[in-house]
Amino acid sequence: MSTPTRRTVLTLGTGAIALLLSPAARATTASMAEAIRAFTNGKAIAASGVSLDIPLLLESGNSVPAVVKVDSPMSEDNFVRKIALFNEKNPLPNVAIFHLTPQSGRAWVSTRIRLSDSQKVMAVAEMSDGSFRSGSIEVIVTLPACVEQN
Amino acid sequence: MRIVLLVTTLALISGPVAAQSPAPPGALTCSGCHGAAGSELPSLRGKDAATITQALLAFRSGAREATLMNRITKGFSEDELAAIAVWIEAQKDVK
Amino acid sequence: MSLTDRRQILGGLAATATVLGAPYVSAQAQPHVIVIGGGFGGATCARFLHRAGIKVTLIEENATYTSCPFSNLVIHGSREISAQQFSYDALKSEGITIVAQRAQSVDGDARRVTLNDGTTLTYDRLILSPGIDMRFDALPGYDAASAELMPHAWKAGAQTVLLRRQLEAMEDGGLVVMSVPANPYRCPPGPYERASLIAHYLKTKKPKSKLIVLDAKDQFSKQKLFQEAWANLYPDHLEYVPLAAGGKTTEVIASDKTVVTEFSRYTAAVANIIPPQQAGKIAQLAGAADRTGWCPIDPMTFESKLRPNMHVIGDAAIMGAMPKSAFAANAQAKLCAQTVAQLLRGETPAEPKLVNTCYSLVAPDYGISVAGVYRPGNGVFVDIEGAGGTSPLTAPQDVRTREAAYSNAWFGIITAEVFG
Amino acid sequence: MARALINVPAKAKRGDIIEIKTLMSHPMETGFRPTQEGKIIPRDIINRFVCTYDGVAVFSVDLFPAMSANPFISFTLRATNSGVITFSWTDDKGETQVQTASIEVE
Repeated sequence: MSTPTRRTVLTLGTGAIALLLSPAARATTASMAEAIRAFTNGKAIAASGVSLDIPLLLESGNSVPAVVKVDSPMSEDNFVRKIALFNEKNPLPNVAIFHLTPQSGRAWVSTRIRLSDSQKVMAVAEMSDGSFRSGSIEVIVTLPACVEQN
Repeated sequence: MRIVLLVTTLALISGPVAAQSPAPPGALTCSGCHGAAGSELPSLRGKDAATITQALLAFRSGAREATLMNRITKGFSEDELAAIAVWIEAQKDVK
Repeated sequence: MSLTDRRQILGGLAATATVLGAPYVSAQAQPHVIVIGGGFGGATCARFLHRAGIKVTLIEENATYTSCPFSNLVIHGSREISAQQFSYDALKSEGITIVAQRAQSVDGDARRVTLNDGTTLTYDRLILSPGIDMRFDALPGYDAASAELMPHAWKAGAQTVLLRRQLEAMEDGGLVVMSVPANPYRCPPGPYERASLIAHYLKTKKPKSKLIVLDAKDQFSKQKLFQEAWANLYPDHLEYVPLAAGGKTTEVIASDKTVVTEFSRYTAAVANIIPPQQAGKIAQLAGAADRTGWCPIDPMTFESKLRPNMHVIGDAAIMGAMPKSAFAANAQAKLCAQTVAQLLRGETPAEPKLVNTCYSLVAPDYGISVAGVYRPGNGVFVDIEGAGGTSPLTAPQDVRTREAAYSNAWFGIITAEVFG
Repeated sequence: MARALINVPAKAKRGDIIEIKTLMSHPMETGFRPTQEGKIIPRDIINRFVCTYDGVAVFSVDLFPAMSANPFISFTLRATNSGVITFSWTDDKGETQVQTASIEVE
């Protein structure tokens, strides 16, 4: 009964702890960069004004809490239109795109995502004036200790 | 060189443990469950390497019934189990 | 004995060594290892270092150690807290120097530990085994003061007794609520053993009462075994609410013992709040903990990835697949002692293997277990495939009874190895 | 789809910013997970979530397989008037589940 399939997952999944100790890498993997380009239509992104909060050490990547906040008054003429979440190492770079309106009141979303490995997660916000901002975080995904999965 | 000499000297003071070669992989864990005689969990003190190896291999193959040892021994090769057994036997001279 | 002047002590020992016929040994050559923390990890490590002929000083402020393993039986009411308590007398009589103070700070560059009375001690290698601290900033409404009303009981001792007293004082019919955090935290299956034993207590002593377990995750250790046992043994006394059913606690209100979750709120007669945790404070002060709050180590040597000559064992370290358990801390401690002795001799340690074994009680006579075998991999410990796993899902009662008996035997043996 | 959990405050003051939480039970099969036999389980996720307030779409989400099982989405709304807040989840099969909550705004 207890032939944990998680081990296979884990072998793929650990690593990159050393990476965490170095300053956050600038370069993203090609697919994530491509997905972000598609989202922004190639426009420049200011690397500020977006905070992405994810627990730094995750023993399971199955259900990872992620909270995004963007600096914005969320008024009728100055608001966040979209917040998109991207990741570096899952099979697909896209996670979600949240569509906000002035009625949102705050540029704030909280959700739960999947992460297949230690990696960088990035949030990109599209503002009502068509400009883009981003924030990112490096997280460590180890493995669930003594969890059996069959 | 000096350190080595000192350790050897201290071994004379504190018993033969320091002079021991390092325990093989996994061997140090055993004493977390197998201690003095008179427990529900059998003591390994005084058991010879052949007996211990035989038991470990039987747990590993499933020939001998177990609650936990079957799961643990599967994490070791036959050679590793034999090395653990030899080390456990050698502990009877210690302490 | 003056601790500041270890050269004097070393000089004394060197003199002894000279008498025994090693005239080349100088005082400086005798390495000194400091161990901070006298739990399952630290006390074991001090003992094995001492037996390996290494001069060791154990820094532990408490005169007695109170064991977390089996403390759920104290909450259950079938075991006294005194049975959980161990002195350091045996270690002292073996000749291990124990300093009954708190380590106030560590200067990794100077290899110096400052104690709370201002005394300093220098080391060649330092072993940190500080266990965990509660993160009182992590769950809104839960701090040290509210823990006196809604105990965590996640460090054994006064908190354990408080939770037991609250359960005993509760009227039959009262609601008990447990809040369980997301990983990582000390003892992955511990909350579920506790839930089981509280449910057993309610079923036998307060049958109109009920326990609700609010969990911030969907998967946990020995889950199938626990859940099957709960369905059989405690269908009316234990309700489990996983993350997917809204089990994540977002806030607590200590004044009326209210636990707020994402979608609901519960006002309890007794509330056991297990908050998020981090490595013990001295690991943070020593610079061995990273921004996660835990300590990254090299699994070959347990040496900190952040501070050379510092090793971290037990719950405080990021061990990967190896859980934060007493058994694991004890196993790591023995290996760490051997490894540090080798490093001090200038030897290169071989790649280790480690084993963890962990029993949980679903009822006093119903035990289940999980085991794992680990090797270094990806900078942490990884499972060795094909080994380890849990007790069988279906097994006759005598297997469960036997595992409960083994569990009990294990506690006697491991505490004898550490403190006896 | 099975059941959804929704947390909307029953009452709010006009202009208040209220926090809304939703959780829909769904496996969110990624399309990358193999069975024991090595066959890939086909993708089956909720790909769209829409929230309307008084009939107007005020918040929506495009979801990808990297969203966790039982997708949890929490966001804020400015309470402007009493009315009905509607939530809808649409999956890969095109099935939509709708749930509503009322809010009283003073």
